[in-house]
Amino acid sequence: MSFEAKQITPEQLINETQQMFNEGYRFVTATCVDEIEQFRIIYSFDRETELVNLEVAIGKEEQLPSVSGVYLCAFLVENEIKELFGVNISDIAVDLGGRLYMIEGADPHPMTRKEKKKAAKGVKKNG
Amino acid sequence: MAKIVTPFGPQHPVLPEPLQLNITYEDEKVVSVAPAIGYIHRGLEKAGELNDFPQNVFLVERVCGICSFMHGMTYCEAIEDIMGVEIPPRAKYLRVFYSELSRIHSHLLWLGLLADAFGFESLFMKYWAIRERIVDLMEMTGGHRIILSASCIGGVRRDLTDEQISIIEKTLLEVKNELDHVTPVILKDYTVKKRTVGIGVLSKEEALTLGAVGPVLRASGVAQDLRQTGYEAYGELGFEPIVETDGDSYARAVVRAREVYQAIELALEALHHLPEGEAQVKVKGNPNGETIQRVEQPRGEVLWYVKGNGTKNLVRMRVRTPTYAHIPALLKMLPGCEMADVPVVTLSIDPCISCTER
Amino acid sequence: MAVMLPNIMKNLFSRPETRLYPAEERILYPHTRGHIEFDADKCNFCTLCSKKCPADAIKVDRANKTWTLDGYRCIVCAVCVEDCPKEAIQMIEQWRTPAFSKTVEVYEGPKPEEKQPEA
Amino acid sequence: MEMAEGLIAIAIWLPVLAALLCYFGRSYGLRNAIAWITGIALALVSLALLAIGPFDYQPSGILGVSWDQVVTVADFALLGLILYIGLKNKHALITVLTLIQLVVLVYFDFFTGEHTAVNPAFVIDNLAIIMSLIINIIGSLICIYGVRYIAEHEEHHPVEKSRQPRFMFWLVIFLAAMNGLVFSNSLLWLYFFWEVTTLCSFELIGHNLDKEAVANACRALWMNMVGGVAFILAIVYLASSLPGQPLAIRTLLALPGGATGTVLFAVALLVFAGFTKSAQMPFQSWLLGAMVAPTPVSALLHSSTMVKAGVYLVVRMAPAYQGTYLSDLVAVAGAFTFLAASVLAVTQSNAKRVLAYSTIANLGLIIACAGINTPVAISAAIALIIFHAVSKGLLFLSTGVIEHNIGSRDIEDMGGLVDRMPVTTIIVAIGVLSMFLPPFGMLVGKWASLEASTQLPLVALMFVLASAVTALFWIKWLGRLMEGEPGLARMKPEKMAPHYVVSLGGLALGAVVLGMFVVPIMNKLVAPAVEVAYKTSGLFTQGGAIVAQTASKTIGAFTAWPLFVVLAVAILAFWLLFKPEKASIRPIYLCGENTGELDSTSFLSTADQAVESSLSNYYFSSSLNENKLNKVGNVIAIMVIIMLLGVTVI
Amino acid sequence: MRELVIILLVLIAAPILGGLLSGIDRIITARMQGRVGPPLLQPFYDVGKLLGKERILVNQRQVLWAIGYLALVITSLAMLCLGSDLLIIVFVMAFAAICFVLGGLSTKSPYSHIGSQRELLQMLSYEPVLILLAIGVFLQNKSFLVKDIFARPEPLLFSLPLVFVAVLLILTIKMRKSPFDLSTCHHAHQELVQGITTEYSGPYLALIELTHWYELVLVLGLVVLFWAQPVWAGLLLALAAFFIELVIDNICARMTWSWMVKLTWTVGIILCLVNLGFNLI
Amino acid sequence: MGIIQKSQLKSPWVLHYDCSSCNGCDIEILASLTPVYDIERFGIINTGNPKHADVLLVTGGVNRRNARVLKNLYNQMPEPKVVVAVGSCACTGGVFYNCYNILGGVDKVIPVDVYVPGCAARPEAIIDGVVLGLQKLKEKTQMKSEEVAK
Repeated sequence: MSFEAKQITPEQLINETQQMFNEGYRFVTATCVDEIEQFRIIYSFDRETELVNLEVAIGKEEQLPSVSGVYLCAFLVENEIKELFGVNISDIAVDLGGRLYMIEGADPHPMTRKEKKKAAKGVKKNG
Repeated sequence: MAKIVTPFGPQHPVLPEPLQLNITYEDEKVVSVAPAIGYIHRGLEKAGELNDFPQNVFLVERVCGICSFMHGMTYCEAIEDIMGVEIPPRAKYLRVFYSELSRIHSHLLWLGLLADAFGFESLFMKYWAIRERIVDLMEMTGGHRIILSASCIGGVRRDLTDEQISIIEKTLLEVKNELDHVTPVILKDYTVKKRTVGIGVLSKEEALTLGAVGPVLRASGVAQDLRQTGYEAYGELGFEPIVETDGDSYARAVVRAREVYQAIELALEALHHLPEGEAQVKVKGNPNGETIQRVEQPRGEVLWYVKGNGTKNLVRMRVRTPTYAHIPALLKMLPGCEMADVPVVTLSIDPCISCTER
Repeated sequence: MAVMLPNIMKNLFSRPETRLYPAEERILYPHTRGHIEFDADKCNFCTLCSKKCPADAIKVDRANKTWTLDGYRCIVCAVCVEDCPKEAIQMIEQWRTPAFSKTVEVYEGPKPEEKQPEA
Repeated sequence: MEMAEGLIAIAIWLPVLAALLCYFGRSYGLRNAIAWITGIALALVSLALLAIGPFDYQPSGILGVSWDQVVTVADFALLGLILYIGLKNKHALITVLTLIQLVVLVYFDFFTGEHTAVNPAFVIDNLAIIMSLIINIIGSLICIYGVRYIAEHEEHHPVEKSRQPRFMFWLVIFLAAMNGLVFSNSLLWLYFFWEVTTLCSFELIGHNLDKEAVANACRALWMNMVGGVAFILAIVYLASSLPGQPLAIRTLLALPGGATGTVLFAVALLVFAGFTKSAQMPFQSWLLGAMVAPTPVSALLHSSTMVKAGVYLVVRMAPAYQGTYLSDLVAVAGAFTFLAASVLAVTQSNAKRVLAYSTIANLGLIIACAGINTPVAISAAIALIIFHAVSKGLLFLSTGVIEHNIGSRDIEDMGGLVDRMPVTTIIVAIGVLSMFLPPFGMLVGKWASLEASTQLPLVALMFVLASAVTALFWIKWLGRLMEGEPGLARMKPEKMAPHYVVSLGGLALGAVVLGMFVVPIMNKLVAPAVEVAYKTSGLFTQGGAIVAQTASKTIGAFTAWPLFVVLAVAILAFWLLFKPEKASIRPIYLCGENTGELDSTSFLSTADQAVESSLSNYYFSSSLNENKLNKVGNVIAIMVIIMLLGVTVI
Repeated sequence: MRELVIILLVLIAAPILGGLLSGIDRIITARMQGRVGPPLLQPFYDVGKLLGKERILVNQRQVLWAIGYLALVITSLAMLCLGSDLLIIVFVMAFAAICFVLGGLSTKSPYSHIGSQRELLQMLSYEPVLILLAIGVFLQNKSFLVKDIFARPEPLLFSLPLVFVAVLLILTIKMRKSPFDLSTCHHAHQELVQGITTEYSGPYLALIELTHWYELVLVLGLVVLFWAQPVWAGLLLALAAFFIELVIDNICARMTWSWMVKLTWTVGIILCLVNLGFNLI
Repeated sequence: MGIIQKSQLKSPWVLHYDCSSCNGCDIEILASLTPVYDIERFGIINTGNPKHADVLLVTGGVNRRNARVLKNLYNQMPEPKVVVAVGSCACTGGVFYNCYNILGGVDKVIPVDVYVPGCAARPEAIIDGVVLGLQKLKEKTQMKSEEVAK
């Protein structure tokens, strides 16, 4: 376990991020983990190779504000999370409407985990 | 005034990889750019949850063929971190050696491609000819020209023999010698400077807020290199980040051209200090827990997040690659430059779309 | 302007660096990962290789004693070679040659007494 | 000779009569008939003049009053009318310039004593015949075109009371004035006709009556009045410098040893007047402003009348100032206009402005040739006057047709017109190619002018640069027209009114045929016109080619018809050898993201949205700015003109 | 009769010579890059292959302009060989280039459009130097006729050395070599794809390839004029110029059109003017 | 026709398109253009323009978005043409076989003439592949001329 994350609520997200921005942190990325009952989203920031993380846990239907208003460069990863996991992120600076990676007609949100799976080796996910 | 709107990619001779820039020009000046990606998205992160975690080593090596070793290594580091495995010192030095070999290879490849982007064919050929010698070393040591597959959970799969080490040392010195004839072309040639100086400028502040990493960040004057954190054996090797301040395409080329020399030094030093002993420890069990691991790739900082739950399948595997971080910066740099500069600026971030889209 | 000049002049008046494949073939480095070869006589059909294969290129049918390799899916990672308890799989330096159609290599092992495969 | 003199009368009075009929007839049918009949009659007259050859003509008086007196009265009436216009529009500049002219004219007529009568008043020499051919054939075609065009124009821009009769009145009367202008030997008569063309152009430019039109018309008027002042001053100077000699062109050209002293200054003033009329820098803005007028006006002003009057005067006077510094400076001024206007044309996306700048540029070239003032150069100038009139008339008329069809005169809106209006487009293509490429007539002029310019390196340099720039703006435009829809050729000839068919077809045919017969034209038409004053034309025919020659040596050769053969072979090969109709059609290359259909030009982009690719020419907006260039150009041009007038005083 | 023979010779010999030269070009270039390079006859194979390909087009008018380009380049070459007026040759060359440009503009393809615009700018760049060359020749010879150059005993190179340098400069543009391979070129990695020739393929591309061979002979023919007597010296000079172009191609990056226009309009024209000025004094 | 057929074998111009490759095969294709392998020896030029190409080199498995690009490129190439799938992914999908966005090998979308296995395929193997492709090209031309003869 080599990282620590500050637990925050979705409401605190923008303020906390803004604070990071003010303190001169660089936005590294956001990582979404599907915990089946909820999503955990870890925002990583860096200042002179020191890594700081913020962690938000939200329910599957809850809305999450976008940090792209603070860090414009977050729009890409937020679009990705929205598209692949179906996290309801609002007000992304550049919203690609779920067409970043996938095309019309493909499975929506392919990264979500339905239930705890056994090894699904050899089974093609797409059909 | 009427404008020209044209696609730039996904299939375009300048771009070896599919990326689309939908560019609007006025005369030949870029007015606005809209990117389209997804031409190479495979869904590799999901496949990482479907495979056994040791199989993933081979999968993540194919996130990108150029940074192949580094992805594999970082993934192994992450698993080792979760499982609390300490790898033998020889493995640490070997990982440094392979990393730096990859870095030399990647930078030479990039310098060649940059030369190609501004139409300097003979320079492209020269860099790629030199690169072949590194590729030969990779084949000799790793057993393959591109995909080294040298890393494994618990250390390094391929140990070096003394005979190999002496060949490597000789070859690296020869490469350095040859580079001494070629690097001045990038650094001093009038036409090269004309095509790169002042093109695609990214200021220090912009670089930081747009999240640039690696050589792009260093070319904008930020002395940040993750190798400073001293992962693997880097802590024990002398090393200073290479920094340029202009933030243009030329500065980025200079940073990489100089880093090649630095990487040769580091590789030689790693071999010089190579401790005796095993290169690999056996690892048993399954990972349970999560970690974030960061490494300095040729293109910049890569971030791996791995979460296991005690089974042989992972819960989540995630990679954020340097090019991913550079796309906002690219969109910032392109408007205002000439059409002819689009390939130069695009290449100046050393794009690896395969990494980006996974 | 002429920084490149010495380089190209040197090239022009010296031998090209080209390896004249296919006229001249280079001796490959030992342990180069070219393609895998299977020796059905040594195999005990333990299916370990099949389980470890990251590309799912090997299929082992324990009941019928067949070992199938899809050479066009194989990524020559050599995991099967390293993990084979019987050393039935070998890595050959020569690369697999291109072909007009994809074929699957099927090997049938001898059908003697059943052996207990390793889990 | 009786018949010949009758022809002159017809050439001047028939258009006057036709104009009056148009004005008072007030019916389209009548105007239509008049335009056709007058047009054909005038064309025949000019051809008859060509057949008869040079002669002099002194008309006798009317009702006991000499024509000189009539002209004097008419002068005052005309200036009075212009003064009224100036006052009505509250335009101080026009008013002042007209008052100056009135004062000078009064001084000249009443205070300088008796003037020697000019005899003959009309000299119909080879140059005049060439000019009358241009005026009466091309001008008539434009009038025929105009009668239809202005009717359509009023459909597009409805007005309460039809202004068509008025329009046709000024259009047709223009021809009369031009005919008078080129036939006149008397400078006073020339001055009168000169001012009539100024008035005509004012009325025609202001036709639309909107604010812009009136402002531009006023600008045209005051700039030409500046020329008028120079002209009348020149007459006064000449009267005092050449006492006892008739104030006639012939006098000036026959001066032993050419013009010197104040006479040379007067000649310089005349040349200056020519500059204003032919819209040389810094007077280019009036001609550009004239673009607000309906297209036939532009066509008329640019090809056969008005601006040609200016260059006619400069070329006409050339032998008088041969060998002086004035001559060299005229060459420099003209060449500078050629270069500057060509560069300016590159920055334009409005087709009519491109044409306007090109006209200014070509007039600059003609004037520069006059300034070079060698037989070859003058031959070049005359050839340029002829071929420019044909090609430019053609281009303006077809632009008008395009504008009426697509509702825009912007080049960027004309993309792919070849599919929609193939006939017009091909005609434009002929016009464009004939403007500056071999084997068409304009190039003979350009070739000869370059060969002649070698003695003036500065002029040669500007020629060289300008001709390189020329190709840029022409081909940009032509290329946009020519870009076809992807997919099968779907060219369907469009329907055109007979007026357009005759005028466009006639001019297009003219451009090609004149190009083919460039050798006899140079030989039979241009050479004699030059030989009158220069004893040689410098250009000879040799084995079907035109050769430039000095006393003993051939220095250059222009082969015309073999190139036409090559072009014909190429077009035949297109159909016979390469059978393009057998090729299969694929979509254009869009990096693999074509939206699918064969003729689609859109591609899939961000978020899988289809984006239409679009094309545009380069206008160099970041490096070339029209206003800035105009300012710099004007400053340089004014300096050259000051020098030009200055050297004659020294 | 003699003229007909010359024209026939031009028609047949020029493409063979041009093809061989471009084969040599490719081999020398490859050697400079440390490669073996293609066989000498490779350009002929390329054209042969293209002739056998399927005929595909975007629209039919493309072909007309390609043929016009070929016909006019051949014409200008024939005129050069017949000793015609140098100025007219330059203008016919311009017409040929314009046909090529219009071929690119005759589709709605953005890449061939941009290529054509750049080709126009290339014309803008080399045209003044070519005309100044003609004027320079005139000032020396008091004649624009090529045949008078051949009648002249001493080489033009001695009196027009700077013009020769300027011609070398524009030769790079005409041969579509770095740093001026802007509008279309063989090398794949171009921001413009193949520029003007993007939409040409198969036999129609072969046509353009063939034209390039004629053009190569034509521009080298212009170099020969600098040492017209004896003509073998001129040929050697042309070969030397050809080699210099290959060297320049391999030591330069591709530049932008604005740099090209600036360079030719300053350096190129000034070189010519200085030379001509010197001659006048 | 003889000369043209001979030329066809001597001048294969290639178009390289990267479907969803990891770059391994792409850099090997580029490497085969560079001095050490120099496929220009066989008259091979990397054109980068489908309209000029005879051989389509595809690397990587096909995903949903690039399938349509691949089809477009294939359709824009003039006959006779061959498709060479370079690398295991292009043949079958390779190690990415279980990725949700991978449809499989190139042959799911366009007909493939030659399969070059390897991960990544070596330049030598790519050369072999193109040479095999030329045989196919020859067959295709012969078939076509026979058709015409009939």
